[in-house]
Amino acid sequence: MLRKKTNGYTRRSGRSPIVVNKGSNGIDRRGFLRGSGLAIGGLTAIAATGGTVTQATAQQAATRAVETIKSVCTHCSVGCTVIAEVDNGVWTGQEPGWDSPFNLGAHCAKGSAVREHAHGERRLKYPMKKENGEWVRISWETAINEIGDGMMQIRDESGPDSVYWLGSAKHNNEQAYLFRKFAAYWGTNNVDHQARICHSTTVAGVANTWGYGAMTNSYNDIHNSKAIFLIGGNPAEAHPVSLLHMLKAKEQNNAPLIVCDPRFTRTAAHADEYVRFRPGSDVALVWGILWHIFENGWEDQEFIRTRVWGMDEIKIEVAKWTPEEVERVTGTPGSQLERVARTLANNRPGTVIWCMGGTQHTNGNNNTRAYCILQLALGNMGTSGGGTNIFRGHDNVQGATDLGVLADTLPGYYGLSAGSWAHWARVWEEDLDWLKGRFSPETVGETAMMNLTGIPVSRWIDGVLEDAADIDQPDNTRAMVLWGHAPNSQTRQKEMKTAMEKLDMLVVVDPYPTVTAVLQDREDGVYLLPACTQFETRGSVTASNRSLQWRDKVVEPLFESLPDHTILAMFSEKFGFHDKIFRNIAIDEGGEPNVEDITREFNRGMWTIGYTGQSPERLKMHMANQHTFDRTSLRAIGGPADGDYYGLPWPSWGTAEMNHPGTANLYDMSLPVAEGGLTFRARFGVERDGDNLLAEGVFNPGSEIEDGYPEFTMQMLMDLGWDGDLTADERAAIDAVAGPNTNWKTDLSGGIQRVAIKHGCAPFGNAKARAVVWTFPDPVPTHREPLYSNRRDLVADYPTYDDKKFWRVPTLYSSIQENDFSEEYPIILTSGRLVEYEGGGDESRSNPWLAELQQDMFVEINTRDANNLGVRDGEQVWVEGPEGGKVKVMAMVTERVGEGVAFMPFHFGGHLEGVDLRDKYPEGADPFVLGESTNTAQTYGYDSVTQMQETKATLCKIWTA
Amino acid sequence: MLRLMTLLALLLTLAMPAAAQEGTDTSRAETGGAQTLEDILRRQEQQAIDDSFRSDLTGDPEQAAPITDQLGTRGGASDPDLWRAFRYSTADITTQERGPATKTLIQDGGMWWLMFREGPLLKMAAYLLGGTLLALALFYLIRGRIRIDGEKTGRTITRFKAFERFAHWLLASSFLILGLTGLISLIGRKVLIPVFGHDTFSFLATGSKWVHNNVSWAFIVALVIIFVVWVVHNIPDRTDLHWLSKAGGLLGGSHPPAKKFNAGQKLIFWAVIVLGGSISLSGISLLFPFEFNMFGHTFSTLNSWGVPSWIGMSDLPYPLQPHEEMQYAQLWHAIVSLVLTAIIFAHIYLGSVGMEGAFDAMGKGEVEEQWAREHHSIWADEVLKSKASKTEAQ
Amino acid sequence: MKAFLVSLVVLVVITIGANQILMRLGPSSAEATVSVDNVRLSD
Amino acid sequence: MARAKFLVDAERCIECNACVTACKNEHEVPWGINRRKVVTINDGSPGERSISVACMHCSDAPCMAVCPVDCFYQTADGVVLHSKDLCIGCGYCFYACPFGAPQFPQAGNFGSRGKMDKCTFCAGGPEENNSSAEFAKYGRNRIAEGKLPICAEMCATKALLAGDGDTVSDIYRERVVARGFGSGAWGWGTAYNQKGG
Repeated sequence: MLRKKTNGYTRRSGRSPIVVNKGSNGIDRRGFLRGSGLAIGGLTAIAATGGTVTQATAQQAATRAVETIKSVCTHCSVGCTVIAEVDNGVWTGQEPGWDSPFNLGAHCAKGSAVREHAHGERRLKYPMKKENGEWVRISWETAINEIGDGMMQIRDESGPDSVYWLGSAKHNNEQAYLFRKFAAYWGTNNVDHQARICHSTTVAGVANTWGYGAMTNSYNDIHNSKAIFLIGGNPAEAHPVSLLHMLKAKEQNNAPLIVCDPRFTRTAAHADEYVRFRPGSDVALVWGILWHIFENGWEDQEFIRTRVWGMDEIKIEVAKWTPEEVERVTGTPGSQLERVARTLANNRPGTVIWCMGGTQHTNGNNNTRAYCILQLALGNMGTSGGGTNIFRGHDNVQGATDLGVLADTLPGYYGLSAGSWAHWARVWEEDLDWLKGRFSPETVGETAMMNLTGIPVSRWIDGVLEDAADIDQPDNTRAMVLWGHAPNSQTRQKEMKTAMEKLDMLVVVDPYPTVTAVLQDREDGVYLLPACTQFETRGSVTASNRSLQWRDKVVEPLFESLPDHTILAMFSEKFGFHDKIFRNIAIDEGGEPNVEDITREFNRGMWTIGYTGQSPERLKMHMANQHTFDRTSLRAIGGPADGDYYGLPWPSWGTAEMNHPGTANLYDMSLPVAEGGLTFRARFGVERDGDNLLAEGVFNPGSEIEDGYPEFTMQMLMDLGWDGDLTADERAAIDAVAGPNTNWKTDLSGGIQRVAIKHGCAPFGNAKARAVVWTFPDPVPTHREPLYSNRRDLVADYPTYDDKKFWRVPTLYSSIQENDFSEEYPIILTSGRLVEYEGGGDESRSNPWLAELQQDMFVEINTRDANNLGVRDGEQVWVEGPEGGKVKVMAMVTERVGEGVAFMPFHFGGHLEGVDLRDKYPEGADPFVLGESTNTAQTYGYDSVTQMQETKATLCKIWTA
Repeated sequence: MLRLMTLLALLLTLAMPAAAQEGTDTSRAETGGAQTLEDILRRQEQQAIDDSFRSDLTGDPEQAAPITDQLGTRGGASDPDLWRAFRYSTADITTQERGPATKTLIQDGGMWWLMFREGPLLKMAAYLLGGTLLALALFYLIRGRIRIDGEKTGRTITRFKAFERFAHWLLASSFLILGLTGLISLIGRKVLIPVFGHDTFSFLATGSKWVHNNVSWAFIVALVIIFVVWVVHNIPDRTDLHWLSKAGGLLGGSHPPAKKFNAGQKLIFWAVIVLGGSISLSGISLLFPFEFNMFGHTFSTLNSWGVPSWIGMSDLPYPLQPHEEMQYAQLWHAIVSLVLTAIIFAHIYLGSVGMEGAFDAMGKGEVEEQWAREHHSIWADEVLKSKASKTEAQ
Repeated sequence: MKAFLVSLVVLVVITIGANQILMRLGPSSAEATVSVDNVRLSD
Repeated sequence: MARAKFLVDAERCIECNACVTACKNEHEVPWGINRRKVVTINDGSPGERSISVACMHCSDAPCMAVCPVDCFYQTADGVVLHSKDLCIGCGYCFYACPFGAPQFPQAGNFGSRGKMDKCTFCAGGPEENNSSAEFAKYGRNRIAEGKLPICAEMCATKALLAGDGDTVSDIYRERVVARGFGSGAWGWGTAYNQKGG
């Protein structure tokens, strides 16, 4: 009955005893984290005495030639190592990756089931297009030609901006980089990916506070935390393996785990303190905690004096948030927040963790900045055990963000300014004028389309549906390319359906047909191109803690699927810039661009965030020597990687030859910069309203400038008299760029960075973090009621923004909030994750091992609400949002959600308003499990800075179906 | 004999839960609420102990800190409380696995069930069946074959029509097959494996299990037919009392008068209907595990009537865990079958070697007129009268 | 005797027939554990 | 002498189901058969805790005792295994098992429930070690490779421990000591403000 799909292969790894011992040693080092594996020693006894079971003989082991290949799980951002056993090209077994410092052999339900990828029963098997409403198989050539011709025509008629290139957090770094470069060569900034709807508010908020928009420490560093403050996140389901590290701190440091969430999540179940608050009132809650901290003088005055600007303005705002007011807005008792504040003050350093519960709001950027300010006030930044540990979502959402698959930046957060384009043109050895020529000649105001941020993924439907006159580009979006994107992860599904049907052309590039294939009712003009998964190609991937890991190819691409970079190459060929875009990249057989060459190319340009030291060679060397890295500090103890931090967490300054170890914890002044120490980035000028924005007399050990300093330029080197340290080549390279005006970001030689670090200084300067971001709509983070608020009384006191147009599209705020929906739609609707599924779930719902565990889409309703509504547990109910979208789902009556709050997971798709769309999938490519998408009921609402979608605080009504 | 057997069977099944109900109420002060030496001793003697002092100690949500307090997340239960709740399956359990009984975490029933099954049950089988055969053998030696006393007339009268005989033989043959295959799976491990070895027996058992499962339907069908065609002739009346008082003349002396069926046969008929029906029901619940929970319902009704108290027992367990349902079903099925088998032995004896001329009734359907006069006088007279009247009429 | 033989034949017929019918009815554990509305197992 | 045991740490189990899918993955267990399951108490309420359950490989295993065809055997290390060649699919082991470990391909008993399937502690069955026959019937035999049950090895939080009973209990003891007051013992945290506060 246990038939192998690999029909009867015996899948013996034939592991030699040495490997087994290695495993057990590895475990010994892990202190109490040691898992079951520890007992291997004891259990070899079992092997020897297996009752009637006879011992495996050496010969047997020898006969099987099973390769063991290392890859990285493609689900979340923890970056768990996957050890694949491959037998004659068939992925036959999966072993725990004991050596990985990230997961120490552990996996969650998804990670334990990734081998299913290699079976691919429900995969999209070959290119298909819709003809008269039927799916027909076509060849790759036909597909590329038809799509290409269609796009060229649209380009001629409406300009390049009418084709939208929606990329993915599932790309590896090389593919992400190539995708952004490809969009540039096509001539548009209408390119984006899931980071927009995941952590864009984090990146914007955090980067504008102290320089970089990323997790500051690491999962492993949580071992050092004395307190864990977790808000708007449910890692027990979204990042299960991270609990391995959090529980270590909880148990060994007796670190209090404080979980703030509207839902009593599975993480909250393991917390010491659970703070329930009303969805969308994060700022109020954090200010409520800070109120007690300031009230009792628990803040770290010295830290604030030397390294923070604008805390006084914050104090003024916080002073308004008395316990009474906080309780009125959040519903959380002041006494509890007083205790939380005291706990945080008494247990330093503590870490602050947040996820999409905080980011996905119309004022998400306020939330993220408020969290940062909490840590700045406590002086928990730039120290091991502290920091803001922002858990990213997808396996490579960090990398795809860093490499600029975004409508507002080029790779490395270079922005879209002329200077940025010039920099990358230099890296690409591209003729800048030719590149300019690729873009639409139109301008918006003064800005050329080339320098104008594109339409964000969260708004692409408006790019299609808005009147062309109302959007800041020549014409509507007419062709949509969804490359590794689950449409059901976006709100306003019904409008998306309309948009999909209005497009001239809809292209899906994905291992699975995705909901895109079935959501719309098009008769033709839909193309499905089978991309392969990351287990069918190789390349680097960036985990949440900024560490890069190298994936090796486990199996050849299944069926007719191809790797993303090969497909991009085919399109480049079609569009006639293949030779230009791959100027410095070799093309291997099968037209596949050489992955290592792509890595080296972005190494040459990613100076801003130190993506320059992570050469393919170094990354592969780290993967091969995982066992040499310390499991808490992530630092290699001896071995070939001696002194490096695992995966060279960026910034890994300078060139690979410079051998910078990477930066495990950002802004850590206790280490020299050359050892991974850092300062707050001097990104916002040197002074503001006459105040000094640079650090006050604090600096890294060994820094020859013993005070704050601005970011480095060639001029500055010359003034300091350090330019003598530059080699002739470096000097030549610098002169070639802009002479004295060349700065640490544009110097292609890395000389400026090298010299600065040689003198103990951080290339990006040494400044204060800014608690007040004067460039944002709310310089001081303020609470603003959601557009669909259930508290009209608060709307008066804390109104949302005025409508405005940004990111090329008109965006509504007050004109929605001014209408009262709370009468008809009394229940707050929020959404989140399940451990078995990920993202839109097309992939995980196609995996039987996972699908069996979650077969029914459901809505969590509080017992009291359910009884009032006459809803019984397990019965079908309708959930309708104020914009009229409704879903038919199973009711789960539970105390998990508070009164007046309902929760739905967002992984389901394939049903629309009670209609099963299974028969619309291509034959045999439908996921095992289908269900309603919560986003059919989810509503309008976008962050005031990044256009992040609002999914965590809207309204709904529920009735029995 | 029949009455005695059924009673025995009833007691045996009811005795089990009864035993489980007895408890001790020793003060546990000296052990601070933990086990007492007495508990341990009783457990070692396989006796039931009152472990409510542990099973009830599963945390107290009332004592729990409010969720807004520190450690309010723990719901007022310490880990030991939690483990006890799991141990006694009193916890409010949810799981994502589907299928039968997935929400029962720990069930205790299995052990006594299997011990009863391989101990008392097998003994009972041996004594009951062996005993019956022995008794019949003795009876044969003492009483010998019951002959037709009077002069044989050579004339025969029709006792059973072809359809009646068909139904009887369908019932009989299926019953014999079921009995045999049932016994194989019951005693196989103890008796047959030592002889044939595991592989052979496994083969045998697979076969007999298939046969048992499928032949059962034939038995049920036959049982229904039999009931329909013969129930009218089997309603007890005064003649039965007289017949019984003379013990049916089995021990010699004159033959008491009887209708188509004498009291003895009526008893057998009702035994077959009642016990056979019960076997069929329990059998069906075994064929479709966890689909029906007859015992839970039966027990609760019995409790509501206060039946257990009549025989000085505390209430029967209710509700039952899914596994327990199946355990009771299996035991009941086995015990009642054994009892019925014993009865049928007697029936077979009398219908064949035990009595001259009896077999013809089911064999040919025609019986010797004299035999009919002796054993079923009243019926014989009726038949002959009607015969005569018919002939006169011609 | 005929009645007896007939009964045996009928016995065999019922046995095999019943088995055929119920084998078709008897669901596999997989079928028994799917949520009918939302799941399609490989066919 | 090693005695194989499972131990699950309810303080750590986050009901992520890794053990379940790891088992399905390792042994190609089909839909509807669950050698291991995760159960949750007080789901969604204070006191929510979970544990992962499978065959506990009892010392005095009821399934072994009740099997009509005596198809079970216990290895020297206490791992309870069975022979699918002997099994007749009667389902008695499921009635006897305290933990509901045995699983059957057929939901109805009619004809047969099919060969029983259950957790093997990743120790395969009576067939030749690591033979394809063994794999086809019982899944992979990790024990013979000197490895441990995959469910425990892949547990996300190392809540599920498996292996030599002594070693396993030592690890657990270490943890309980490390936890000390607070999280482990309800009431202490509040009573003595153990959690910083």
